[in-house]
Amino acid sequence: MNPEFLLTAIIFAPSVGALILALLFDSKNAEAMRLFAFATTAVTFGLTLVLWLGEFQSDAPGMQLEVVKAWIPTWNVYYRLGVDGISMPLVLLTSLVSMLSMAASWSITKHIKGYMVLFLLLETGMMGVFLALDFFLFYVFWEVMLLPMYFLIGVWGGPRKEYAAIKFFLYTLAGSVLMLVAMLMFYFNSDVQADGFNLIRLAEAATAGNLLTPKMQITAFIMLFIGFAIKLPAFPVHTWLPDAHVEAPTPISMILAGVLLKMGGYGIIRIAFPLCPYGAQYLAYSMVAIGVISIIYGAFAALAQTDFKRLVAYSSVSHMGYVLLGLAVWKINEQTGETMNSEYWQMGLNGAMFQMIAHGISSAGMFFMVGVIYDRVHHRDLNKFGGLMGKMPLYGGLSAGLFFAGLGLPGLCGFIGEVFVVLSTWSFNPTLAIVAASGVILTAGYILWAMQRVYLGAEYKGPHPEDLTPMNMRETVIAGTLLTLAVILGVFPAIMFNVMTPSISRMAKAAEAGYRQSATQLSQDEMQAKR
Amino acid sequence: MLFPQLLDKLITETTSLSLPGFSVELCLSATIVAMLMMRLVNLDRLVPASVTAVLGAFAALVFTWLQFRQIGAADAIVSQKIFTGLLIHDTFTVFFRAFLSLFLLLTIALTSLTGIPDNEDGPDFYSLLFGATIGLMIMASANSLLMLFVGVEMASVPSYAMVGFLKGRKPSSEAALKFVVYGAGAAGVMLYGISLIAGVLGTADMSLLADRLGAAAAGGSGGLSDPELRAVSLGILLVMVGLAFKLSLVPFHFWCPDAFEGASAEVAGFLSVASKAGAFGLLVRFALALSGAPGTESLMIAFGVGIGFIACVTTTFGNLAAYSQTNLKRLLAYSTIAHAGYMVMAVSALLVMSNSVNAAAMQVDINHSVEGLLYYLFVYLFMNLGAFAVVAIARNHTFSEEVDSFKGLVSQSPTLCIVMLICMFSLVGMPPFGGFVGKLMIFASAFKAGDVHWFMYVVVAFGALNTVFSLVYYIRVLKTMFMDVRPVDARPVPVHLGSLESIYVVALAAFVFLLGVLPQFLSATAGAAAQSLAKF
Amino acid sequence: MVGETLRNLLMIAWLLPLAGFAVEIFGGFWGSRKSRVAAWMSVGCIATGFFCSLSALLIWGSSNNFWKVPHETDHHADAGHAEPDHAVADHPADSHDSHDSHDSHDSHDSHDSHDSHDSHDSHDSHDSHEPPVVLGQTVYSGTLYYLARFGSLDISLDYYIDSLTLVMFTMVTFIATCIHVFAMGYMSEELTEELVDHSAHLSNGHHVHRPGRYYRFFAFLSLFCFSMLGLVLAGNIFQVFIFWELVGICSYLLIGFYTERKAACNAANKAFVMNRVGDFGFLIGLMVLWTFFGTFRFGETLNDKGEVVQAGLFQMLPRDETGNVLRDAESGDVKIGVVTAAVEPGGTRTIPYSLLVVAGLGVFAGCVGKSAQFPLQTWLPDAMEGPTPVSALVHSATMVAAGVYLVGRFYPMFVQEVLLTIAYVGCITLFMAATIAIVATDIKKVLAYSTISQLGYMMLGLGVFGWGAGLFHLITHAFFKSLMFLCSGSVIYGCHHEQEMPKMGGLWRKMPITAFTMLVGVIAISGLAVPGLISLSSVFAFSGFFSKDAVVATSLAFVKGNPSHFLLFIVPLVTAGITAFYMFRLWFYTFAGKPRDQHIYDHCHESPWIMTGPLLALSFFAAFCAIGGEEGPLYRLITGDQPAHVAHGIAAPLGSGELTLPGHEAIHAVHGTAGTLALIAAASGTFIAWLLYGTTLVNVAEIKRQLSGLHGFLANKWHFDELYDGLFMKPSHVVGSCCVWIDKTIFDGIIHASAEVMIFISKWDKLFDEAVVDGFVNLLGDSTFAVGRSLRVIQTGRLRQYVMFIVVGVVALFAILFTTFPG
Amino acid sequence: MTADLNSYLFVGAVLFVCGVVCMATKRNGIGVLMGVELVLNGANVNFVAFSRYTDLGLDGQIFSLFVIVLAAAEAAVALAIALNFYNNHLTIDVDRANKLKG
Repeated sequence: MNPEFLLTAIIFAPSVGALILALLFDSKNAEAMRLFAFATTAVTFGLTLVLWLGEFQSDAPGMQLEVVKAWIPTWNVYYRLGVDGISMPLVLLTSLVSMLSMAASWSITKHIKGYMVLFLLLETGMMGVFLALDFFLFYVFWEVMLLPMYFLIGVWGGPRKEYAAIKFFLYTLAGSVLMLVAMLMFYFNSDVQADGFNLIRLAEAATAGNLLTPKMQITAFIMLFIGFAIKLPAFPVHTWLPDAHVEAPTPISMILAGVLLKMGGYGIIRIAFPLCPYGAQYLAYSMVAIGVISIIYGAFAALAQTDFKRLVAYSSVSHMGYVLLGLAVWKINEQTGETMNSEYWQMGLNGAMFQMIAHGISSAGMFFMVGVIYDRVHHRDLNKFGGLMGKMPLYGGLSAGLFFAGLGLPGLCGFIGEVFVVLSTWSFNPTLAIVAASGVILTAGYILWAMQRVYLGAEYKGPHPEDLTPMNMRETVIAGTLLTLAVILGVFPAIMFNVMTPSISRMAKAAEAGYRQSATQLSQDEMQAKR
Repeated sequence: MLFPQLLDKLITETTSLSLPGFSVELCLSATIVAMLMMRLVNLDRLVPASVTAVLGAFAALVFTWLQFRQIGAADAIVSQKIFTGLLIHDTFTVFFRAFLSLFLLLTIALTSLTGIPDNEDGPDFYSLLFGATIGLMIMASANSLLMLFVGVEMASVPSYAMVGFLKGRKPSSEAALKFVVYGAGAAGVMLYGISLIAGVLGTADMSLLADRLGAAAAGGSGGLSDPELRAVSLGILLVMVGLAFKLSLVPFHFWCPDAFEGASAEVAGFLSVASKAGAFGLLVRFALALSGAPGTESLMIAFGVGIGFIACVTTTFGNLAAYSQTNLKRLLAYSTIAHAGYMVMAVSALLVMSNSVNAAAMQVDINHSVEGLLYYLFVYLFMNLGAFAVVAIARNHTFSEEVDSFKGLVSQSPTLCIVMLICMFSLVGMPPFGGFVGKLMIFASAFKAGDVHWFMYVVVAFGALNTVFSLVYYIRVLKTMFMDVRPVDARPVPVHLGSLESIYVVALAAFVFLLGVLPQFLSATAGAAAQSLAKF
Repeated sequence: MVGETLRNLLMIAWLLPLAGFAVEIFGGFWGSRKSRVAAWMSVGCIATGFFCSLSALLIWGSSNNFWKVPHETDHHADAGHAEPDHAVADHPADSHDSHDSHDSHDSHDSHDSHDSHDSHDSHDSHDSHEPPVVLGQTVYSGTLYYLARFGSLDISLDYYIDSLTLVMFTMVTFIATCIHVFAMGYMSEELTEELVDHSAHLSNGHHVHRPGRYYRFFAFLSLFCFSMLGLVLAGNIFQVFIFWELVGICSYLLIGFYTERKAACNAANKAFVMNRVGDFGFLIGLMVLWTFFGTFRFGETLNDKGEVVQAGLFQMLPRDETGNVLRDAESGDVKIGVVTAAVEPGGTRTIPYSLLVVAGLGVFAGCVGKSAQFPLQTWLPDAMEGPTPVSALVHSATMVAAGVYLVGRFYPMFVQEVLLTIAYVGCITLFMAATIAIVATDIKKVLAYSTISQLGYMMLGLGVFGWGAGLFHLITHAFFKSLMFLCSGSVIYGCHHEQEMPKMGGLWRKMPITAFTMLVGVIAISGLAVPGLISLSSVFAFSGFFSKDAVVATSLAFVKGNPSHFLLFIVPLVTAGITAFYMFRLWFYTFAGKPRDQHIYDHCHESPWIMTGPLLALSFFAAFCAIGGEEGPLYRLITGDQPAHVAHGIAAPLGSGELTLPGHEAIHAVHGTAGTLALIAAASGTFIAWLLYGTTLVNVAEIKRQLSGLHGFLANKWHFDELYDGLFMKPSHVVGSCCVWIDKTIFDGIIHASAEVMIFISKWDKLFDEAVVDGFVNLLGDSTFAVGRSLRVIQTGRLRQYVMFIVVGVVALFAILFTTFPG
Repeated sequence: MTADLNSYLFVGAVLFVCGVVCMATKRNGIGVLMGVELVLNGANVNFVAFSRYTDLGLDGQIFSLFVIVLAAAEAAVALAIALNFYNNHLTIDVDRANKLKG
């Protein structure tokens, strides 16, 4: 298939579906709309599979299937798409999670049409973010994704939905405004104005050390990082996440945890690192520290929750801490400016990327499982569950599997990401490495404790015990798919690593070179200052 | 030269040059005359004034198109002074003519949809509307300080009347009174400033101001210790105060919320878009006329920075003040103030850059700043008019413009709500809507101006910050429309997709969206218009 | 090719249970609750596994003509002086060239030899006087597939097959088979749609009714077998960690098999979390190894052409001829053996000695958690909540022994500080657990504590450089302890789930087979023996005697070398007596004497053949597996591939505070004494037990009252649970709620506060107008109208303020312009 | 510039200030409008003076003529509005115009 068409189709297939849905469908006929929307997401998933298996070359490090069309010539804005080893897995994840959570959307009964339309628009936004190679375009998709999400939380959410929605919106918008300013910085400092928004050219310029001066790099990186850290979410700016997750309807929580959080990590590795390597290096230590804090802090907070969904939300904070940690373990030799243990950093980067995928699967699964039980008994109080393993054995078994994946059990996807990241950390800083490793205890603590309160025990202590009907086919298939993937990725992580490694090592090499350039510039400036 | 030759020259010049360039204004004036005449002979019983108005406006639009299509075409418009240099006819002018006549048509369409005014007052109302539009066009094409004043007055006086047009209503008359007094005061202040400038520099021709200013500054310190410069800068300040009144910039904004709340939504929409547009056109011309004079660069940069400061205050104030509003029109009034702030950022960037030492090198960026302003104006036309239109249509059903009367509207007329959604998100500056592109252009030019003066970075920061502030109150409205439940006792708003109203608002929303997705056509035109002002 | 054959056989044995698990869990879920298919299937899998590993063992032996060697030793034995390992015995004779050959061995090892051990062994047999019997290649390692590669770093699943692997495989599969068969009987009550669980109560006081879960039990067992075998087969430490966690989760599932019982769930969680605490240390160890060695493999990495790409961990740590780790003179860092050019051209890396210690301790921490050593021992007794076959398989024979196995497997990487720690940890554990076992009354709890204690013995043995001894005890203990657990299971089954010994007694009449087999186990663990007339080498004894004797002897030798650590010999010796005491106490309590609870006694019965069969099989091995002691086949099999430096010990450099680690001959020298002492201790322990519980001469209750303080302390397990609860559990929950508080109060507080502020500012124009402008206008109004008008007339209105503001604004702006702009 | 010009300008300035003060302090709507007239005429004085003394020339005169016309138009509208206000409020006290605020 013509690659240009393919990428564009992947992005816009959902919105075309949304249009058809909005115009041609009768809002009375719920089932038809659900099926159509699901078909749309399925088609999109199929297209991404075609992209992966048909067009994509795993061993090629660079950008592939680039699409370039002039968009706003006067501002050098291009409709520029492309895919490489960093975005490929996330694209797959997006389409997959979208499909599954659309399948999980059968439980939505209010304003179905509006829901489906917004959902599909959201998928377009997410796809666009992962495929855009033009900063402007990236930003546009980044914001586009915000709108539907606001309404999906705000209209279909729980009791405090409005608060949660506006909180989510404000946090993200604040971050993206900073990103906007950074974008302008890059645009006006790019030596060739025509490439002012071209992420690839900008990255090359940064590698050659003639994009931003070291000081500006630090400023720009901080602005970008805040924007992405909010999405990630990292420690001090994470408080939107629990509210958003708890209030959002189940499928949206799946999307939030499964895809949206990944955009933070993706942004850091796709934009922040390549465009301001010096800034990245300069702030590496603080990033690692933030990551470690997030891990521990999230775990502790999860330990103290009594709301099932909130617990899972905080576990997301904890797990995404590993992503930040893995991305940032970039150590340099202060004297020479050479990168020390480059391979360990690459391992960290790979681990972080894998952790994103793994978390996308496991946490989506966990949220789905919470949703399944919530749909039945309409409460999430951990102290009012118990005995579900006996009452709904299949449900219990599947959730046990998914929660173990979240716990980082070997043989399931969660393990690989976490442990690779942690292994790569010692060479950066032993102390932080040890603190990060202590996360395994806390994780085991809160997940097992939660499982005990929900699944084990003699009897169910909450309301509506009569509604504890076994999982239906649809739910079983969704959970089963996620669990199967968790196992496959846990046993054969190479499937993903083969895709990611070339691009990531290329990125790392470029960043290292860029850092050297800037560092030499800086030292020369100091020389002149002395004279 | 002998008198007869002089006379022929004048006549030939007028007939061959000035009148064609002035065709649009003439057409509008003709329409006014026609409407008044028709009433004289009771023709308006048969042909409602609104129809006449639509026809006239359409004709004007056609005339504009004849000029507009030349932009960037082979027979491009050469900028030339008409009416013995009182007005100037260039791409910039044409752009504004197009803008204003398009907006006129849209407004008339809206009024005839919502039935304000009734058939009795139709001729009066429309003639006021047309008159104001002519005034605005003159503002945008003024080349002489005299025309500057005349244009402002021509635009203002009918607006006073229009605000007070709902004769029976107390708020309306109160708003009109405040508006007229405030406006008159501002006009007086401005006139005084004009007298100072014209007198000290000894000319009313704006194209000569820069040279005269340079001459005046020559030999002097180029600072305010020089009495002439002091008088001139006072004059400039007073003129800018007058324009600031029209743009409702803080601290000259007080009339705006009251007038908007008192006037009908249609008029408010007209005031918030058209008069702003005219004033911006004038401000840009005025600023460019004064900039580039040797010896006064630093003074003008100071003015630019001052405007930037005003812009920051205005946006912040507008956005924050909008928080606690319960009347939707008033809320939109404050949002109008805020947006005037955003747009004036571009002007300050323009002033700062075109007075920098290497202005010649920055010509491209100067053009970009004007281009951004024009683009934003165009987007603003659609999104703001869209918002006001929704308010007007809903008011016709609920007889209320309070935010609460919009509770859960989505359940009854989703079209209106979705249009409101698009317009408001565009006002926030969210892609993929036009507001984002415009805002980005303005921020970008301000950012670029930061190379000249650091304060412009602060301006950008304020702009970015305010984007976040503004979200809150827009979202509040949307929340009311989408997430609250419609009270049982609320009056129904049955506006179905396919009804004229919804077609109208959907068209506006479609433009907002298109301008966000495919900006290049308009941005190219705006670029050409900006280019026509280029000094270097 | 032998390597492939072995690998394939073992992989079959390894993967069959996994397949079994998959089929059983799904088939069982959708199948009938009443079918035994699952059980047969899992038995089939594991039994096949047993035959595979047995044949693998035989193939291995014949491939490197291992079986030939014993004849020589026997021939030696005939010659008079028995030797544990003929090769070692001759070292003093020509230690010189042995060193040379050692050097050569080291160098050529690190360069091109495939594996160190075989060359080592070969050289061992070289410098013996007799015509050498060359052992062929005995260690096979390779890669199954890669998890990931980053440049030169790669992480993969490997296999590493040496004698230890094979012995463990055979042992695990055999015991597992027996226990599976036993469990088929033991769990048969699960074969129902409606099972009443008498130990789980609903809030309304009724018992829990649930469908049986026969299939699930066997599925979990199969999964466990898979994980355990994977752990043994693992070819790199990372892979060990993977299966480490997997066996952990299996034990979690099996302990919590009765999900309805709160105690069971708590125990399961406790077990897993405490294991995680250990694994936290393990992970740190892994990080250090990974960072400094850059590989996890035990053996070398070969490329497809068969040449060495990268050295394995075991070859990287260079030791001098005395076995001490080579250290850089000035920095004290340890040079990591030459890594092949592929990785770092020419250069070598170094690791600080301290970090080497950290790595060792870290890995050992994992073993502490898994093998329930002090201070992480408290989970194992609680784990007895699981079904008895689980206790027998997981918590006595295999999983808990995995810690010991790993210490043995990872021996080459341990420096002596680590070894000393291991020794002391083992020493503390074995004593503490034994003391608690004295007062325990639950039959399974007693066995659990004895397990902990015995694991302590193994650790001690390894710690005092008795590599062979520790692992020897591991194997023997696996046999007799699983036997005893099965016996206790049989008792519990017979007594309808009564576990309290005080309610039993005299059961040998009702269940003779159980009683007899139990007795075998008890004797074996107590280490009783009938002294032979000529020398100890020809005593008649059960397996336990030989292994424990080996451990005690090693520790004695160690203490001889390092007198300051004398406790390491005294404590195990005393504990040997305690062991005998509490084990016989258990036996007398349960089987001898008069029935204490007539009701139970009347209803109890001997178990069916499907349960007693395995008992008999196991009792045979418990009795005779270690026959021949340290010349016997088992010991020689275990030590077939012992680490290079173990055989002749390590002599501490004079004056250095370092340890002297005993070699084989040193150990052998003290063998007789140690054996005698141990035997005496055991005998006395047995006697006291008989005195207290076998007869009615002494009133036990009286003694208990006398020592109530001590008894309480022991009965409360030295108060470890309370300690940990107060030290870790509660604080962590407090911290957790603190985090939530911070989120809610501080972070959200900031957001909300700023929102408040904005709303407030948003009203500022009103305030501003009323406060400032009005005031101003009033003032001005006063001043203008003061002329000729009275003040009271004056009022102001908003409109005029507006106009006024034009003036104010103009003036203000012009003022600003003037002040700010340079004149 | 000569002293004469300055004196004219001074007169203009005085008129201007008077007008502004009048606008800002009169409560009677008509009075306020008168203030406006004063302001405009202050500017007119300036124009005429400038046309006499500087090279602004006749432009100044024309300017003032235009201003007078426009002032008349503005006054007309303003008075109409004032009347309308009176019809609604039965007063032209501008202080009563305080309903719209906030």
